Amino acid sequence: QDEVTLQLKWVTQAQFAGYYVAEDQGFYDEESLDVTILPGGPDIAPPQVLAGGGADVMVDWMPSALSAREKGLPIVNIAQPFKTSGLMLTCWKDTGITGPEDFRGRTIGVWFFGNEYPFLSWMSQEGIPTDASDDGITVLKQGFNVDPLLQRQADCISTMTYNEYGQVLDAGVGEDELVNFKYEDQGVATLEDGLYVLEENLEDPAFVDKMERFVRASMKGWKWAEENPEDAAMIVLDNDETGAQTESHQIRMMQEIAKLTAGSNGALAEEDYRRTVDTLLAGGSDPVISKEPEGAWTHEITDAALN
Amino acid sequence: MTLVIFALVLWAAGFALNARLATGPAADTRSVQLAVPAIFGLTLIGMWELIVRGLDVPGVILPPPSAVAAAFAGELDVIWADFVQTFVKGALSGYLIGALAAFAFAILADRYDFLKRGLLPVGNFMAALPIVGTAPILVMWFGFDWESKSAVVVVMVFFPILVNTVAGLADTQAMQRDLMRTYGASYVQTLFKLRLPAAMPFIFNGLKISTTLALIGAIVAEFFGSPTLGMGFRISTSVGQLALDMVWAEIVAAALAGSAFYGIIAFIEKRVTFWHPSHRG
Amino acid sequence: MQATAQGRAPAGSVVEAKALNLTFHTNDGPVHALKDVNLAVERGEFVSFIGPSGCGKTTFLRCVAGLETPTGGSLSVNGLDPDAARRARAYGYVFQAAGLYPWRTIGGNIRLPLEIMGFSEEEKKRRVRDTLALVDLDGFENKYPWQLSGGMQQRASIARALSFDADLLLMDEPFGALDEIVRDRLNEELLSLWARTGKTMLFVTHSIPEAVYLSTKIVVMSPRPGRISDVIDSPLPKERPLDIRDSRDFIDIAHRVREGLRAGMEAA
Amino acid sequence: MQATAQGRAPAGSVVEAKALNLTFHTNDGPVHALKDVNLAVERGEFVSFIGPSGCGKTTFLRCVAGLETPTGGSLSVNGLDPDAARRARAYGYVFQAAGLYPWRTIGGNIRLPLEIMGFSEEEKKRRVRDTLALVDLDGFENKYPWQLSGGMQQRASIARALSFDADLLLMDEPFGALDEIVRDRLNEELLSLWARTGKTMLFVTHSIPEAVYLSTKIVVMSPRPGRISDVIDSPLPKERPLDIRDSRDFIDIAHRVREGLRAGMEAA
Amino acid sequence: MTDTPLSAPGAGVGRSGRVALWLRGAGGRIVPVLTVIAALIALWYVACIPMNAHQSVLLAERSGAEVTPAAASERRNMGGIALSLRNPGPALSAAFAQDRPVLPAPHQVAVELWDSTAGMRPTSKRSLIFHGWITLSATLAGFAVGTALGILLAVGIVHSRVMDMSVMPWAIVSQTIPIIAIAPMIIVVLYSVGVQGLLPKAVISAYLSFFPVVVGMVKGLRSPDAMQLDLLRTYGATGGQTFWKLRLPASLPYLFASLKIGVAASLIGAIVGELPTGAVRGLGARLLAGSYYGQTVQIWSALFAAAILAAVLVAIIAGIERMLLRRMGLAR
Ligand SMILES: Nc1ncnc2c1ncn2[C@@H]1O[C@H](COP(=O)(O)OP(=O)(O)OP(=O)(O)O)[C@@H](O)[C@H]1O
Ligand SMILES: Nc1ncnc2c1ncn2[C@@H]1O[C@H](COP(=O)(O)OP(=O)(O)OP(=O)(O)O)[C@@H](O)[C@H]1O
Ligand SMILES: Cc1ncc(C[n+]2csc(CCO)c2C)c(N)n1
Ligand SMILES: [Mg+2]
Ligand SMILES: [Mg+2]
Repeated sequence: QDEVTLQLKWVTQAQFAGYYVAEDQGFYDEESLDVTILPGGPDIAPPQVLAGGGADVMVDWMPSALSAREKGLPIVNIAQPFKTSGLMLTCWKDTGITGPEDFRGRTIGVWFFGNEYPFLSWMSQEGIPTDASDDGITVLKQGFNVDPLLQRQADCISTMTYNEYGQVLDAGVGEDELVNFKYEDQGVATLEDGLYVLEENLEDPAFVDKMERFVRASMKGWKWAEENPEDAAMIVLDNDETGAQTESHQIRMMQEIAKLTAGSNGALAEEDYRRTVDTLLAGGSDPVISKEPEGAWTHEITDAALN
Repeated sequence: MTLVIFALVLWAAGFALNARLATGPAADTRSVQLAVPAIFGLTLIGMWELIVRGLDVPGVILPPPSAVAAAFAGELDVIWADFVQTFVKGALSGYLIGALAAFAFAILADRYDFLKRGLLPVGNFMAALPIVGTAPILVMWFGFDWESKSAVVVVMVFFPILVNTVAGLADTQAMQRDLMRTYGASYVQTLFKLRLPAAMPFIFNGLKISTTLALIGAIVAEFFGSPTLGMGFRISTSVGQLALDMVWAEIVAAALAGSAFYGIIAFIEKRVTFWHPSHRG
Repeated sequence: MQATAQGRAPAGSVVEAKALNLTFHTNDGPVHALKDVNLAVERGEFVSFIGPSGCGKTTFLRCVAGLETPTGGSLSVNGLDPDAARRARAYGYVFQAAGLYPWRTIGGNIRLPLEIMGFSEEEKKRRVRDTLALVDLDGFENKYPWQLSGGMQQRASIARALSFDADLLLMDEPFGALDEIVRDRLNEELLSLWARTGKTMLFVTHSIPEAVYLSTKIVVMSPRPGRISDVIDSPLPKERPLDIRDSRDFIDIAHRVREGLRAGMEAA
Repeated sequence: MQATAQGRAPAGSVVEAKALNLTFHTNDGPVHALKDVNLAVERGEFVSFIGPSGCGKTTFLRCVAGLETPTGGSLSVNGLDPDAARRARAYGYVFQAAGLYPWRTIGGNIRLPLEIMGFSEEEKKRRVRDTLALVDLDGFENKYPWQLSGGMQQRASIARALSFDADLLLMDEPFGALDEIVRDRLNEELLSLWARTGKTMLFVTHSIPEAVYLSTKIVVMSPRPGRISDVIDSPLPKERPLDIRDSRDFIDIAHRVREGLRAGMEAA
Repeated sequence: MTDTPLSAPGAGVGRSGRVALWLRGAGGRIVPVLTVIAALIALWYVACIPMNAHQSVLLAERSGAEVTPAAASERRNMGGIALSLRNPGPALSAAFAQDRPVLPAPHQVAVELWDSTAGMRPTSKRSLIFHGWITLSATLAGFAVGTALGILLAVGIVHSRVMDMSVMPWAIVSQTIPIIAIAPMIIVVLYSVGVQGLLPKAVISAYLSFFPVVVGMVKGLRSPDAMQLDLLRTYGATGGQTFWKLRLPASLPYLFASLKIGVAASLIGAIVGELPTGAVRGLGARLLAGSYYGQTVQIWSALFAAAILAAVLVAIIAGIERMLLRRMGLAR
C-alpha cells in the first residue's frame, strides 16, 4: 500500500465528506492506498504544510493557491471536485441593502487567512474601497462563527451556503429577514476546495500514479456521498474527534455540499478556471495576482484517473 | 552545508568572545553587560541566517533574518499602524484599567479579611481560565475593535496585580504597624504612609509580570476577530498569505514593544522603590 | 484634646498597674505572659525592666502603650485607660530595631508622626530641626536610613519618638542591636537627654550594666508566668559619668540584679 | 594529608600574623580593614578579639580561615599558608548566627562536615554521638533546628565545628544573638569545654565581660584603619566561676579593656 | 459558623480541641470562599437575563406571545437591559434554558460538565474526560521537558557567568513573543519532519513552562547566603558538594513555587497548541469547535474543565511540596 497524506482546509465536517467516505467505504483500500486525513484549523495554512513536506496533497481554494504560486510556492491543481462556489454575503434586510452599491459605508465581516481574496477582488471590480473610508466598506476580520451578524456588529457577514448560513437560521433568524449575495450569482465566483500538489512532485511517475488512484477513489467517495447524504454525514460524524458536530447540522451541510459538487466529475473545467483568474486579475490597484499564472493546473491526473 | 558549518563556527566564536568578556577584568562595566547579551543575540541571528540558507529551508516555512529585516523596514508604516491599534489602544488601555481595578479590589480585600479569604482562592481559579477560551467570548461581548482586546487584557492582568498588591499590603512588619498605632493613626493614614509604600516592590512585581501578558493578550484576542489592522490580525493574515517575512517582522515588533514596556516599568520601579535592598546596589 | 495630647500628667502616677494579668491563647495552649503585676511609675522616673527572654517585658510595655489588651487587673496611663492614652498620643515608643521607613529620609521619618498628628507645616519644620539637633544628627536630614550606621539610625528613631514631645517615653531594648561602644555613648546621651527634659522613661533591656547605669528604679522580671520578682531603687546620684560603673555601689546593685535574675530563673 | 587534616600543630605558633594588611576596594573607595596587624597565638590559648563595629575583627578571623586574602604581610596557620590550612581542614569555624541548615536535623547538621571530608559511616555515627554529648545535646539528634531554642542551636553549631576535631576553633560572635542569661551559661560551658579539650580558641565578641571572663589573652582593636590597639594577658586563674566577674581583678581588666576601646575610638 | 473567637480559652487543647481548631480553620476559609462563589453565581444569573434577552423575546414571539416592540429589526437595535425591562415575563422565563445562549446559566454549564464527565463513557469523543486526558498528557509531557530544561538552564546560569549574562535577557525576551503566533509555525515545522500528535503540543507547553522554572530556580540556587557558602568553604567542599548539599536543598521551596506557575502555563500551552493542530482532540479543540458552531454551553464547560484541571494540577504539586518539605523539615 502506498501512503498518502491529505491536508484539509478546515476541521472535520461534511465539506470534506468525499474523502472520509472513500476511506470509510474502502475506496482507498481498493486502490491500495493508505490515506491519512489531517484536519485543518484556524491557523493552519495548508500550502505551508505542503511546502514543509507534511502532506502530499491538500484541499484549498484557488485564489489562495494562485496567490501562493505567485509568492514562489509552485503548487498545481490536479482535480476540482467542487464545481460551484458556496460563498456568499448575508446581510440584514432591514439595512436596506439591495445590491453591491449599498455596501458603501457598511460594516462587513470577511474571513481572512487567505480566504479574503474573493471578497477583495469582487469589491475592486465594483470599485468600492475597503479602507473604512466614508464611501467605502469597513471590513471586520470575521471569527469562527456568525455572532457578528446576530449581535449587529456587522451589517453583512461572509457565509457558506452549507455552513454559516444554516447557523444564522438556527439562531432563530427568518430567511425573510436576510438578503444573500452569492458570489456565483454576482459573476465573481472563484473555485473552491480543489486538490493541489507541489509541482516538483509531478515529475515523479510513482507520485503521479499514486495521485491518479487517489483522485479516482476520492471522486468515487464524492459521488457516493452525493447519493447518500445522510450516511455520508454519519461517516463524517464518526471521524469527528472533537465530538462537537451535531447530526442535523452535518446532514444539512452534506445536502448543501452535494449541490456544489454535483456538476463536477473531478476534472477542472477550463472556463471556471478562466473566470477565477479573470476575477482575481481584475483586482484594480491591488490585485490578488498580478500576472496570468502558468502551469497552475493540469488535467494529467484526472485524464488518467477518470477515463 | 558549508554554511551550516560556518554557523557552528560562528557559535563557537561568539561563545568564546563572551566567555572572555564575562570573566575578564571589565566584566562589571555597563558596556560589557550590554555587549554580552547583544553578542549572544547576534550570534543566534547569524546562525539562523546561515542555517536557513545552508539547508535551503523554504521561505514559506522559516524566512532568513535578512528577509525579516527587509520586511520590517519596508512595511514600517503598516507595522506602526498595527502597533498603535494593538499596543496603544488595546494593550495599554486594558493594562491601565486592569491595574486600577486590581488596586481597588486589593484595597477592599485588604480592608475586609472576609473578602480576602474568599476572593483570592476564587480569583486564582478564575486566573486559570485559559484566555484562548475567554477571548472569543469577550470578543463576542465587546465587539471587534480594540475594546474587546482591552477587555481581554483587563482579565489577564487583573489577577497577577491583585494577588501581588494584596501580598504587598500585608507585607509590613508588625513593628511598623504598631508604630502607626502608637501615633493613633487612622486607617487611611496607615494606608498611605505605610502600607502602600511598603507594598510598592510587590505591586511592581505584578506590574512587570503583567506587561508581557498585556501585549500577548491583545494579540491573541485579535485572532478571534478584529478590524483589518493590528499585530495579531497581521500575523494571522500574513500566515494565510504565506508572507512569513511579515509574520516575523510583526513578532519582532511585538518582542521589541514587549521588552520596551517591561523595561519602562522596570525603570519606574527602580525610581519608586529605590529604597528596597534589591535596588540599592 | 490638644492639652492631653501633649501628655502632661495630672496629679498621681504616670503609669499605674494593679494586679495586671495577660494570657495569650496559642495553638500550644495558653501562655501566661503577665501575672499579677503591680507597679506605679511617678513623673520623671527612669524605670528599667530587665529579665530573661520571654518574661513579659515587651508585653508589659505594649500594654502600657495600648497595643495589647490585658485580660485582668487594671492599668492607667496619665489617669486614662491605655487605649485612650494611645489615641491621645500620650507617649513616644521606641522599638528594638530602629524601624525607620526606608522610603523616607531621616527628616521624613521624624516628620511622620507630625504629619499624622496634623501639625502645621512650619511647626513640622521647626520640630524636625530641633529634634535632629537634640540627638546630634543635624546635617543628616536628607539622608536615607540605610545610608546611616546602626547607632545613627537608633538615634533617629529616638528623635522620631521625641518629635511630638510626649511626656512619657517607652523604649523596648532600643540599643539591643548595637555594639557595646556605641551603646555606651548612646546611654550617656540618653541620660543627659532625660535629665534635660524631665520625661518619664520606661526602658526595657537585657543588659545588667545598662539597667543599673540608667535607672532610678530597676524592675526585675522572671518568666513562666511573667511576673515582677524584684523592684530595686537605685541610690546612684543623678549625675553619672561612665566610670561610675566601676564603683562599689554600682557593682552592688548589679550583683543584686543578677541575683534577682538567677532566683527568678530557678523558681520558674 | 590526613595527618594535617587533623590539624595537629607542629612546633611554633598556631597562628602567626606579621605586618598583616588588608584593603577592600569598594565603590566608595578603598577600605583599610586591617593595618599592620602583628599577632602570635600559641597552642592552647584562648584569645578574644574585641573592638567597635567595623574594626576588622571578622576580617582578621576570615583571613586566618583562608576565606579572605590579605593584601600585604604574612600569615601562617599551623605553619601553612591559610588557604592550604583551610584545605587541610585545620580549624572549625563558628559563625555569629547558628546558621544550621534547616533541612537537616541536628544530627544531620553535625554530620555535614564529616560527609564532606569523607569519614566512614561508622566514624560519622560515633563522632556525631560524641560531639552531641560534648555540647549536652544528646537526645536531640533527630530534631530540626527550628525545634530548638536559640541557645541550643548555637550549641549545635559549636558541635558542628567540633565534630571533625580540628585543633583550632575560630568563633565569630557565636553568642551575639542570645540573651544575657543563656549567654552566661554557654560561656561557662565553653570555658569547661576548652579546659577539657585543650584546643586553641580565637573568639570575637562585643562584650567586655564576656571577653574578660573567657580569655587568657584579650586583643583590643580599633577602627579606620582596623588595627590592634592593645593586647592584654589575663591574670585570672584557669578555674573561673561566674562570680569571678564581681572580683577586683576582673573589674580591673574590664576597666583596662574599656579604656583601650575608648582610646582607640578617640584616636580614630 | 459560630462566632466564638479562635482564641477562646481551651481552644486547641488536646486532640478534640485540635480537630475543632482545624475545622474552624478550614471553616475560616471555606465560608468566605463559598460566599464569594454564591455572590458570583447570583451575579451571573442576573447577567443572563439581559444577555440572553433578544433570544428569549424571540422565542416568546414564536410561541405566540405578545412582545414589544413587535418588529424583530427594531428589537435588534435595543440593548439587552432595555429589552428585558419591556418584556420582563419572557426575558425572565427563557433566560436560563436556551440552546445557544449568549451567556449560559451556571446550572447549564454545571449540567453539561456533569453529563460530559460522569454521564458518559470516558472513551467517548463527547466526554470531557477523554479530551481532558488528551490535553493532560501533552501538558505533562511539556511540563516535564520544560521543567528539566528550566532546571538545567538555571544550573548553568548560576554556575557560569557567561550564561548568566547572555541567556537571561533573551529568556525574558522569549516570553514577550506571542506564542499563539508561533505555535502554528512550530507545528508546521514539526509536521515537516514527520512529528505529529502529542509532541508539537508538548513543545509549546514546554516553551511556556521553562521560564518560571528558570527564574525561580536561579533565585533558589542563589538563595544560600554568604555565610552558608563560607561554611562549606571552611570544610574545603568541592563545587559538586556545594551544589548537592547546599544549593539544591535550599532551592526546593523556590522550585515548587515555580512549578505551580509552570504547570498552569503548561496547560495553557497545550491548549494553545491544540487550536491549530487541526483542532482534533483535547480541551482546546472542544473550545474551538464549540466556538465555531456557536455552542456556548460547550465552550463554557470546556473552559471550566480546563480551570479545574489546572487547579487539580496545582493542588497535586502543592501536596507533593508539603510532603517533601515536611519530610525535609522545611515545613513546620
Ligand atoms: N502575640 C503573642 N501571641 C502569643 N504569645 C505571645 C505573644 N506575644 C508574646 N507572647 C508570649 O508571651 C511571653 C512574653 O513575651 P514577651 O515578648 O513579652 O517577652 P520579653 O520579655 O519581651 O522577651 P524578649 O527579651 O525575648 O524580648 C512569651 O512566652 C511569648 O512567647
Ligand atoms: N567584603 C567586603 N567588602 C568591602 N568592605 C568590607 C568587606 N568586608 C568588610 N568590609 C569592611 O571592612 C571593615 C571591617 O569589617 P569587619 O566585618 O571585619 O568588622 P568587624 O570588626 O567584624 O565588625 P562587626 O563588629 O560589626 O562585626 C568594615 O569597614 C567593613 O565595612
Ligand atoms: C478564522 C477562520 N474562519 C473561517 C475560515 C474559512 N474557512 C475555511 S473552510 C471554510 C468553509 C466554511 O465552513 C471556511 C469559511 C478560516 N480559514 N479561518
Ligand atoms: Mg521583648
Ligand atoms: Mg564582625
